[in-house]
Formats: sequence, C-alpha cells, structure tokens
Amino acid sequence: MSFPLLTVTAALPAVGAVATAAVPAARRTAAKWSALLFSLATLVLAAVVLARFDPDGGRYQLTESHAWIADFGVRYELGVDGIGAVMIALTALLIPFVVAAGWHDADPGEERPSSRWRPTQGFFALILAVEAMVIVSFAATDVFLFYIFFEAMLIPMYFLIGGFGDRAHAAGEDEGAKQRSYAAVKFLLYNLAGGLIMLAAVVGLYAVTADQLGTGTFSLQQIAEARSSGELTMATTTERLLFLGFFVAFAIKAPLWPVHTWLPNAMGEATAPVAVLITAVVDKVGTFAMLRFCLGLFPGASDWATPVVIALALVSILYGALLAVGQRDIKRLVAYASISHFGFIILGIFAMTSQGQGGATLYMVFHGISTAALMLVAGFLISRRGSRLIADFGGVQKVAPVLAGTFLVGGLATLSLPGLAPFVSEFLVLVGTFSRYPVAGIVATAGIILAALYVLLLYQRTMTGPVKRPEIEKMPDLRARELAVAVPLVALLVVLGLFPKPLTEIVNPAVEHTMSDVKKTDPKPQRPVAEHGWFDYKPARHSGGEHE
Amino acid sequence: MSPANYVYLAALLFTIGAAGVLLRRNAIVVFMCVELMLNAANLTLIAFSRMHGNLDGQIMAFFVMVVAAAEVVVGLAIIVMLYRSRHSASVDDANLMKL
Amino acid sequence: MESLIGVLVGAPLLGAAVLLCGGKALDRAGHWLGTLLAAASFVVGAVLFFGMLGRAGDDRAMHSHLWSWIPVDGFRADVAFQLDQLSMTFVLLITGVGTLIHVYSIGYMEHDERRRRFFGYLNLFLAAMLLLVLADNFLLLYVGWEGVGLASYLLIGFWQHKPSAATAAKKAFLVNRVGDAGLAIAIFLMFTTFGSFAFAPVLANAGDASEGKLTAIGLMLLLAACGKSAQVPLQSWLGDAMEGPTPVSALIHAATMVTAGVYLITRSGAIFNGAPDAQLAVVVVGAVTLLFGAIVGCAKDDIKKALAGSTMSQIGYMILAAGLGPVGYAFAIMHLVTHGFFKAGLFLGAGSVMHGMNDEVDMRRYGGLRKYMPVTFVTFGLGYLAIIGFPGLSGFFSKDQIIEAAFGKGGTQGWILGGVALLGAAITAYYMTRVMIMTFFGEERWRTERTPSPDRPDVEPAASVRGEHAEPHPHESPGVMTIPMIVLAIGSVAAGAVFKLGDSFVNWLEPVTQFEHGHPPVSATVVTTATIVALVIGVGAAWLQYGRRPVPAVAPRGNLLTRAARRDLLQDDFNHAVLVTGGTHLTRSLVYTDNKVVDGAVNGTAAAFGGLSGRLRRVQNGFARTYAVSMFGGAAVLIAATLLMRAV
Amino acid sequence: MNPTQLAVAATSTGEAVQFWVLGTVAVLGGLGTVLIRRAVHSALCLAGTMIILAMFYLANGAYFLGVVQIVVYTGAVMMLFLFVLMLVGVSAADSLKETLKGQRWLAACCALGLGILLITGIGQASVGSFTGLGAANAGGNVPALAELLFTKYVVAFEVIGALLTVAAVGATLLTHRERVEKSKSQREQAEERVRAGKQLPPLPAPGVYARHNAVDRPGLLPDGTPAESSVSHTLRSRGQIREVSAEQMASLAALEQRTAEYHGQPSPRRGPAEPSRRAIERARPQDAGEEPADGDGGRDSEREEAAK
Repeated sequence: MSFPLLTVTAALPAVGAVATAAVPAARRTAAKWSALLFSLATLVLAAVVLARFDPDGGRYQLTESHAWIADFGVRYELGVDGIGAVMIALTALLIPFVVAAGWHDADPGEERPSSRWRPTQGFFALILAVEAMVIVSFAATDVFLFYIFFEAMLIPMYFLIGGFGDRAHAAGEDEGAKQRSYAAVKFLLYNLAGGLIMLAAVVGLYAVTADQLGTGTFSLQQIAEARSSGELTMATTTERLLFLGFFVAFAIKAPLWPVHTWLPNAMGEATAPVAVLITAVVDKVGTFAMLRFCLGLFPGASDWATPVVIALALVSILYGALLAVGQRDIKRLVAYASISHFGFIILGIFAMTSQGQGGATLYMVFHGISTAALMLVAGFLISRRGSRLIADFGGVQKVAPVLAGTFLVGGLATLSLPGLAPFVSEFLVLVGTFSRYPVAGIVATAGIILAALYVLLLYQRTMTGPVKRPEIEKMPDLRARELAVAVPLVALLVVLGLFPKPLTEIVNPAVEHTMSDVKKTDPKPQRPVAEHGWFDYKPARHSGGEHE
Repeated sequence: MSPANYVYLAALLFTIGAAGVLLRRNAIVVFMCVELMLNAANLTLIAFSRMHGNLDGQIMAFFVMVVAAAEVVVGLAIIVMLYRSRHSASVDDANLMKL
Repeated sequence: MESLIGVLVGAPLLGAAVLLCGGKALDRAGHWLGTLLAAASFVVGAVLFFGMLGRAGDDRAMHSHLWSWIPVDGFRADVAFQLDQLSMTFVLLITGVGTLIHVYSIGYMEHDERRRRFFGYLNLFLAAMLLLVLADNFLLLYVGWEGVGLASYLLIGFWQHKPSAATAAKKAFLVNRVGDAGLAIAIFLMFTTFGSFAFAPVLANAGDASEGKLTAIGLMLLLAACGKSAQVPLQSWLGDAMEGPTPVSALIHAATMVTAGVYLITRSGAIFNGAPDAQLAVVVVGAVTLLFGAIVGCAKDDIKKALAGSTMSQIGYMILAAGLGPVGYAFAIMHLVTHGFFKAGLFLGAGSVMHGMNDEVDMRRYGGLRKYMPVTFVTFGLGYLAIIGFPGLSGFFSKDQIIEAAFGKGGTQGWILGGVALLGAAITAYYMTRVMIMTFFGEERWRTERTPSPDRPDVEPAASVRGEHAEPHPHESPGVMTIPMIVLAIGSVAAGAVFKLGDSFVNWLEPVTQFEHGHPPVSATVVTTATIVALVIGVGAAWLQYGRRPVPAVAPRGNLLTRAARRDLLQDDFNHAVLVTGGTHLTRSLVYTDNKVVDGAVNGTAAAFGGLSGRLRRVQNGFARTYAVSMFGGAAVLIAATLLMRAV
Repeated sequence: MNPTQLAVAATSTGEAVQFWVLGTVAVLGGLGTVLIRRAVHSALCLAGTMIILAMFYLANGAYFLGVVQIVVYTGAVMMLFLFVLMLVGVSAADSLKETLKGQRWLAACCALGLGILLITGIGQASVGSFTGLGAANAGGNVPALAELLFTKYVVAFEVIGALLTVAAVGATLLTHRERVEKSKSQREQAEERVRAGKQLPPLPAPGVYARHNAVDRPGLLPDGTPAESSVSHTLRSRGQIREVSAEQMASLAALEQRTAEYHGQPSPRRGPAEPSRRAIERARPQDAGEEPADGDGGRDSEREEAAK
C-alpha cells in the first residue's frame, strides 16, 4: 500500500478549512495566514503529484481504492490521468492567489462590529473547502464518489456567492444584498437541477452495470474493462439517455448556451476572488467531467450528440462574445467572455481530435490563469472606485500604470494574443476543430475577432482617455499584496505561452487514451508531408510558365 | 343468514358516518359521526370473529373501543378549548390551517 | 553563426522587457538602452549579412532551431528561425530603419514623461517584426504577425489620454484581427492539407495540393495581408493610426509593419504560383488600393494622413507586383525597401515640421517653411523626388519595374493593370507635389489666425486657437533628429541605383523568390517614357493648382470626389453604418434576448411553477371539511384502484 | 335459549328477524345522527344506534363487548358528549345553509362512492358462513377474552393502557387554564387605579337621607342630583333600580326653600330638577318610552355605552 498522496492532497485543504474556521473571532489576520499557508502547502503537494506523474506510465496513476458502500458497489477510488493531474495543479495553483486577492474582502464592516461575528474565518474556510472538493472531483475515478463531491461543492459556493458580495454595488447596499441572494439562489437551482438529472443517470448506470455484470459498479476502470471485453454492452437508447443525463449536468456547470445565465449573475455579484473560484476552478469540473465521464463512459452516444454539442458550443462562443461587447458591468463582461471561452473548450472536446482535446485541456488551465489575472486585477480596480460600471472609469492608465498594464496583459491573454498562454490552447482547439469540421472551425475563428473587440473596448473605456473623475485622480497604483497576486499570474501567462511543452507532454497520453475510448483517430491530411525536412530543403525551381 | 349481512350493515353505517363527517359543521356532531364509523368497524370485527370462531376479532374491537375512548377524551378537550377561544364549535371557524 | 539569429530577436526583446518592467530608475537612460539594443540587432544583422554574402546563392539560407513549442500528436510547432535572402533583406531594413528611428525618437520624444515606455514599445515592435520575418513556420510568423499588431496598438494609442488615439489604436487592432483570422484559417488549411505549416515542407509540396485548396489558402493569406498592409477592404485603420507619434508612423505605418503583407505573399509564393485565381485577387486588391490610397492622399490636409494615403497606395504597388508571381516578387520587395527609405524619411520630415510647428498637422497652416527648416526641406525634398519616381532616384527604378511587370501580365489584364499603375504614378506625383508646395513653399499661412467659420463647422481650429500652444515659431530640429533624416535621404537617393545595378537585388533574392522576365507588350523604354510623362503631368497639375495660386487657409468645399476622399472615400461611413451600427443593434438585441428570452424562459418556468402552486395553494383553504373530502376521496380512489387491480 | 347455543346455531330465523328489524333502526339512527339539526337530538340518535349495535354484539357472542358497549360507550362516552354539548350550548343547531362552495356535492359524491365501492368490495369477497364461537367461548366469554388479552395481546394491552392515561392527562392539560401571570397585590391594584385616574375613595352609598336605604335607589349628591355610581352596575344594566321621583325632589326643594326663608338667607339655587331627571333617565332606559321628548337622548347615550 503506497502513500495515499491524492487523499492527502485533497484532505489538506479540508483540514485547513476546519483550522481556519476554528480561529477565534478576534484574530482575523491569523485566519487569513492560516488559509494562505494551507493553500500553499496544498500547492506543494499538487506539485508533487505533478512530479510523480509519469507520462509514459499507465492511464491512471497514484491510484487508491477502498470499499466504501459495498452494497451498492460504491468505492472510494482515486487516481489521476494527465488531465486530472494538470487540473489538480491548476486548482492548487489558483487558490493561494484567490486567498491573497480576497485578503480584505471578508473583513467585517462597520455595521457588524460584534466580536462573535466571524465572516473572515468563514470566507477563507469556505474557499479551502471548495478546493478540497474540487480536488476530489478531479481525482475521483468512481462515478458515485465524483457525483457526491460535484454536488457538495454547491454548498460552500452558495454561501460564498450569497454571503460575501461585492460591496461596490451601484444600486446601494440593500439592493446589492437582494441581487446577491438572487444570484446565489440562481446558481444553486441551476446546478442542483443539473445534479439531479445526473443523479438519475448515475442510478441508471448502476442499474445497467448491475443488470449486465451481476454486481453493480461505479468504477470507471471496471466499466471500461467490461466494455472492452464485451461483457458490458449498452443498448443505444440507454446509452444516449445516460449520456444526456451526465451531459446536461456538466453543460450547466460549464456553462454552455442556453443554460449559461446563472454565470453572469453569480460572477457579477460575487467578490472578484469568488468569481475566479467559480469560473476558473469550479466550472472546470464541468468540462473536465465531459472529457472523462461523457466521452469515457458513453463513447457511442458522444459521437451521436457531437453535431448538436458543436452547434451549441459555436453559439456559446459567438453569443458570449457579442454579449460581452454589450455589457456595462466589468464583471459581467468577464463572465460572458468566459462563456465564450467555455464554448471553445467544449468545441475542442467534441471535435474528437487529439489537437482539439489536448487544446481543450490546456484551455482549461490557461483560461483559469488568464481569467484569474484579468478578474483579480479588475477586482482591485473595482475596489478602488467602488463601482463595477465601466462608465464610471476612464483614464486609469494615467494614474495607475502598473494596474493598467497588468489589466492589459490579462485582457490580451483573454483575447488569445500569441506569446501568451491561451493562444496555444485556442489555436490547438481551432486547428483540431477545423481538421474535422472546417465550417465550425471557421465560425469559431470569428470568435477571436469578437474577443479582441470586447477586451479592447473594455480597456479603452476604463483605462484610456482623460481622467475625468476625482475618484480616479486619487486612485493608488497596485500595492505590494496586489502585485504579489498579479505579477506571478502574468509571468505564468508569458512562460506557459512560450513553453507549454511540459504540460502538453503530460496531457498528450491522456488525450490518446480518451481518443481510443471514443475509437477516433485524427483525420489524415490530404497531402501529408512525411517529416519536417527543412534542413535539406531546396526550393524547387519553377519554370513559372506551367501555371499560366 | 350470512355474515355478509352484518358486513353490509357495517358498510352502510360507515358510509353514513363518513357523509356526516363531511356535511356537519358542529364539531361535536362531526365527532359523533366518527364514533359511528368506528362502531361500524367494530361490528365487522365482531361478525368476523364469530365467522372465524376465535376471539381475536373481539380483542381488536375492544382495542378500538379503548382508542375511541381516548380519542373522544382528547377530541372533546380540544373542542372545549376551541370553544373557549372562538366562542363557536363550528369546524368552519377554525380555518387557519392554510398557506 | 546560426545562433546569432536568436540574438537578432532577443536583443530588442530584452530591451522591451527591461524597459517595460523596469521602474522609474530607467527613465533617464532608458532611451539610450533601447537605441543601443536596436543598433546591436542591426550590427548582428550586418554580420550575418556579410557572412551570407560569403556563401553561394543556393546555400545562403540558415536555420536555427531553438525549442519545441507546441507538440501535440501530429501537430508540431517549433520556435525555429530561418534566415534566407528574403528575411535578410527585411532584417536589414527593419533594424536599420528601426535604429535610425530610435535615434530620431530620442529627440522627438524628449519632453514626453513616458519616453522610457515609448522605447520599450519600439523595442517590442522590433522584436515582433524580426520574429515575423525570421520565423520558419507560419505559426511562429503568426506570433510575430500579432506581436507587431500589439506593438502597433500600443504605439498608436501611446497618447492614451486622447480619446481619438485610443479609438484609433483599437480600430487598428480590430481591423488587423480580421486579417489575423484569415491567416489563422490559412494555417488550419495548411495543416489539414499538408499536415504541417512549416515553410519548407508546405512550400516544397505546394505543387502537389489541389488547386482549390491552394486558392483557398491563397485567399486567406491575402485577407491577412490586406489587414496588415492596409489594403482595400481592410485599409480603414491606417489613416486613423496617424494618431500615434510620428516616429511610429514612420517606422511601423510606413517602412516596416505595413509591408508585412507583401512579405507574406512573397514568402508564400509557391502557394500563389499554384493558384492563379488567388493571384488575380491579389493583383486586383493591389490595383484598387493603389488608386484608392492615391485619391485619398490627394484630398487630405493633414500632412500625416496625406502620407498615410500615399503609403497605402505604394503598398498597393507592392501587392500588385507580388500578385504577378515570380515576375514581380523581387520588384515588390525592391519597392518595399526603397519605399522604406523614402517614406520613413518623409514621415520623419513631417515629424520634424510638426516638431517645429507646435504639433500642427494641417498643411493649410504651413507654407514657406523652407527658409526656417533647411535640413528638413532638403531631406524631405529628396524623399519627395524619390517617391514620385524622379529619374535616377530609388523610387524611379523600383516603381518603373513594377509598371513594366504589370504591363507584362499580358492581354487585357496587362493593359488594365499597367494603365492603373501608370495612372497611380501620375496621381502620386500630384499629391506629393501638393504636400511639398503646401508645406515648404508659398506664403506663411501659419502667421494668420484661423477659426472655424459658421459655414464650415467641420474645420478643426488651428492649434493656437485651440489654446494649446502659442503662435508657432518654426525652427530646425536638433541634430539627433536631422541625422536619421539625412541618412534616410541618402538611402532614398541611392538605394534604387544600387539595387538596379547589374540586377543585383533581383539576383540576390532569386534563390528564394525565383525570377522570370516578363514579356511586356511594349518595350521597356516606352514604359519608362510613359512613366516620366505621367510624372510630369502629375507635378504640373499640382503646380497649377497649388503653386501658382495661394493656398486657401481654410479648405474649400471641393467637388464630390474631394469630399468623399477627405472621408476616406466613405469607407468609414460604410463601416460605421454597417458594422458599428449593425453590431451595436445586434449586441443590444442580444443583451435583451439574454435577459428576456433565454433567462426569461428559465425565470418563466420558475414563475409558472410559482403561479401553479399559487393556484394549488387555494385548495388549502383551511376548512377541515375540505381536507376531509380529499381524504375520503383519496380513500375511495385507493379502494377503486385496488378493486380494479384485482379485477384486471 | 342457551346463549352459547344461540351463537352456535348461527342463522336462526329469529336472528334474521332481529337483524332486519334492528338493522333498519340502526340505519335510521345513523341517518338521524347525520341529518338532524340539533346536536342533542343527533346524540340521542347515535346513542340509539349504539345500543342496537350492542345488541348485535350480544347476538354475535361478544357478550363482554356488548355490555361494554352499553356501559362505556352509550353510558360514559355519550354522556361525555352530552356534557360537552351543554358546555358549548345545548341550543346549538347547524344552519342548513352550506357555507363551503360545492362541499355538499363533493361530500355526497365521496360518501356515495365510498359506499358503493365498499359494497362492491364486499360483494366480491367470499364471505363464508359462521363458524360460531362455541368452542372459543367454552370457558365463558370473559375468561377467554382475558386469557387472550393477558397473554397474546399483553403488549398491546399495556400500550393501550398507556394511551388512555396519556389521553386523560392530555385532556386535563388541554382544558386546564393555567394562570400565566402573578395575581396583583392590593398595593399594585391601588397604584394602578391612581394611574388610570379612576375614583379612589369608596363609591357613594345608595339611598341617602335615610329615606331610602335600599340598594336599588341612588343616593343624592349635595346639590340634589342622584349619584349614579352609588347603585350597582349590575342592577342598572338589568333595569332594576328605582328612580328618585320628581315629587320627592320637589318636596325636598320646598323644604330647603322654607329652611332658607326661616333663616332669612337669600334664596338658594333652584333645585336641579332638570339635570337630575336627565340622570335618572339615563339610568333607566326602559322608561324612556314614556317621555319621548327626553327619551331619544337617553337611548342615544345608552347606545354609546353599549358600543364601549
């Protein structure tokens, strides 16, 4: 029995959550440091996971398996493939930034000075709890185990959204609280609805396995083995229904058009760090699960649904981008931009090419980092001005150049500027899509033009132009803590944009496994060029006349 | 004479009692109708007891009587309470049990 | 030797990183550091150039593989450079002109508090541009392609406090982005066709692919070139881009970046050679833009915008030449280089004028400046002579070749193209003479005040009236600005002759671009004569209109064409009406849709359930007897169901 | 006839006759319970039905239960019902007007449906013939029941006992009115009166001047007006007080007049006959009809009082 690394990685933030919650009310700073230290320790463990993961090894590594609910074949099974390992690393990477960025977001205001009121402890404990649950979701290879944590995540998220809103609300404190609770309830209901549909599918899966294998099981590996050995064959209709059950839940989580409307509300009303938590971490579970569960468990049905999913993804891309252009609220703009980006991720997954799926995986990571950079800096900006409305800004570049600079880099990453990380993933997704579905690839490419439009419009309206308002004149530039959040993220965007190879090496084998799950191979080029032979390349001499 | 006759009679009394419960507004009369229904049930029990030739049915009827007695005691107490607070024994006056 | 290629890109990149990330400590020395690194890059380029000269023509290409960039199963992109003659030409042009403009900017930006950042952006631009021309695959080229777009965005919007600058920067980036999408799709097509997008395999195997594929790739590449090189229909950003500081206009929007489209088409020559339809499209775009830019250039009173129109027109020449295939590639590049010299010189001259005139850009507020700015006058004048194709100067050789090649296309196409090119030459002479006369000759109109009159509210008041500056005192610029102008003027004068001498330039490029002689229906002498005639007509017309009569300080209303040309031939109006207004309505209606329809559907479902439960709630009326009814009813139903089940 | 034999000989003609006669009466009693408006009559009908049911019990060999039915049910439980009826109001009768919309139809449908279904169900069931309780009741009905009750059903029996106890305690608790606040001390009451501004000293005694010492006649104030507060409120509301007649008032006034003249004092104020009359009118509303001129005012003020 080897060291249960994944369990420990997931348990550490959970322990941290309890420890942070237990800090006495008066010692708020201690709670913050506790949360930061636990998240950093988790990051170290996640780095160990990444380092211990052997790209050339088996599909699932660092596996753990214990009986849990024996009567229903539920097992506590953890294990990561390349995709899971990378996603765990992303989660662990972002949480310290979220904690550091939200350092003052949950300080009790003047209005509630009671010493028994402990919002700070709760805020950071909830963040750590989410981290723990997300890590288990990424590591679970048992469908039921995954389901439990997939759903349980909603509870801390609900409180994070509803309980710790943005103080900067245009319509005043009361209206803000109302909007916030609306957003939290909307978030909960949407995801709960998806989760319930998924629960039905989970039960259905159990019934199918129990029916055909004798004993029901939720284990991904067992099901995969049974499938490949022919023991388990699902009827076409059954498979499609189960696929839909899973897919709807993940599409809501992701979120895919037309079940996306909870995201702008949730991201708009939550504080910037929580918004990052939603879009960069929690939502990734949805797209990750599409890759692992929808494709892994129901390859035939995935193939069947591909045209519709691709169409929805395209609509998401263009629709999200166009709506981002039309937003008046910075955070809602980022939310719609994220919807557009999630469209790219889903497009890449269902393009069923290794470039598309590899790109989608990288996209999840890089979108996480770029959105974190943009959103957290936007949060700093908003907290300075006390307003989320784009119209309330202008000329910030003049008074706070570093803030504007990091904001611009975050924005450029969002529009996938080459040289920054998201470009790599977006290009891979587009190439992968184009090679199988050329029209879809071209339509999606239009998304990058719109991305430029909304990012630059946002930058122009907030950062450039003359300084018109006194609030902006006195606006300070980034402070040390904020720099510590923004600079590493920006640096990561640049470094990963130039050297994504370490990540692709981890991800590639996992993508190959997924591709073999769905029994797909990449489309072959029309006139393949054997190998890159440009060292002995001599341009062919054309007489020229032959083409006239 | 068949035991069925007793059972038919019981069914008839039970139905009359049920109709009374639904129609009458005076809580006490409603209660009396419930008693009628209980008695109808008892009649079947006793008839069946004789039919089967053992006393279990009678025991059941006995228990039903006891329960009915307990119910009457508590029920009437409630009616008295209700009358005190509302000066009425009509079941329609106690209509707060709604959303 | 190969490892030096990386230094070419690395030096300015380092400069950009240091200058942009470094703090205020670098404010005092930053501009020198930037200039030094640009110069270092030029020196490395020169070293490599002489090394290259030492080898045989076919063996001159160098490769440098740095690292594997994006390896994903069948998709392999590497960070690798390829330096051949074509790239070398560009490297020298970029680093050379770039260094000069760095030097010039030291003087021009002296009083700007953000000078350090300006040099950082300039270095960033150099790095991206070098990456663009040095890349050995289309994806890396794409990185450079968007990199220069970013640098252009940052530099156009350098004076961000001006809303017009910020808007212009955004517009430039967006229009370019449309072209970028074309390049991206071209790369997708290459990947699906060839399984690769590195230059060598793609270009070597281009002949094997179907013509349809090649045409598609070619058209997409053309779209990309249109965006970057401001060709019709994506030309609208270039005029606005003049909001940037003048050195930026000289370097990016005249000499180097805007010519990237020509590079792309020339580089992808093997693809276009296999796709005559795509070539035809290129030629048409080039010819249309040639006239379009020239006409716009005639009408603008803003000196920089007039020059911008000229740039557009000249790049139209290059695109036209590139579209002619192996006949024209070398001439396109040659015109590109000579244009790099004289247009950069003209812009720097314009900058020098503005520098002495309190940033006034309206030529109607100039006049008679030759006395006050002799060096500027002479260098500008030499650039002027070069661009109009004065015999013996650089523009003469390069443009003449293109016109000749255009006639050589053969048939009706050849006549039309040649005619257009010739007409363009005449118009060029006209508008450049106009600029020259209005700026340096005639009465000193800057001494008279000018205010917007009620009947011409669109006239922008003069800078002094705007209250920004006092009455201008024209003066010559400092040496740090005039020296680059002088160097560029020398280049404008001599480059053409040097290149033409023994067809050295064509021979130099021949291994990369191939070359074949065109077969014009008329002899070269006739074409040359016709060109000179066109030149004389153009100059004469301009002198008649502006030299003999005083230039009105307020622009006359002008005829329909003039007014349209002032508004960039209404393209912006078209864009505004169709794209901006349409887009705004689209987004607004989508925002409405999202709130009311998509969200409304969900909220409506919730409301429907709420309403239904509201109705159902009334069943709970509080009357015990009603509840009793439902109880007995339920019991009855249960009994009925049991009986039915038994009966069945 | 031997009761045991009666039970055994299940279906004698006598029993059939008894069944049909008594059964009809039982049904009529049931219908009476439901249909008669007055609750007391309903209760009586029910009691009748119950007695008939007791007879059926006896006829079916359940002697113990038959007796219990009469003693406990008809005797105790129905009495309890009647007691509560007394408490609530004997005269209480339902009005025939149905207040709930459609309730009557729904109830009829439900009841009819239930009855039809039940009867259909019984019709479908295969009800056998009587086995008879001869064997079971061999040692006597009560001992046999007791044996079962204390062996097989002992747990249920205990539980039901507990239930009865709990029900009794519960009913006591429910009907018991707990004093929720401490009773006020005399001092507190006095303070409350001061605060409320009520009359502090004792109320004036009725029947002054020793002419009338009856409690139903108001005393007179020094100015000759009757003191309304001197007679009991209850008496007044019942209309059982006697007025101070006008003649007496007049003679009193004359007496005072004479006294004044005798002392040579100036004539005192005219006796307050008018106000006193008004006061008396107010006190005697039933007399208002005799003197309509003043009666209206009196009636108005009475209404005001009632409103309060």
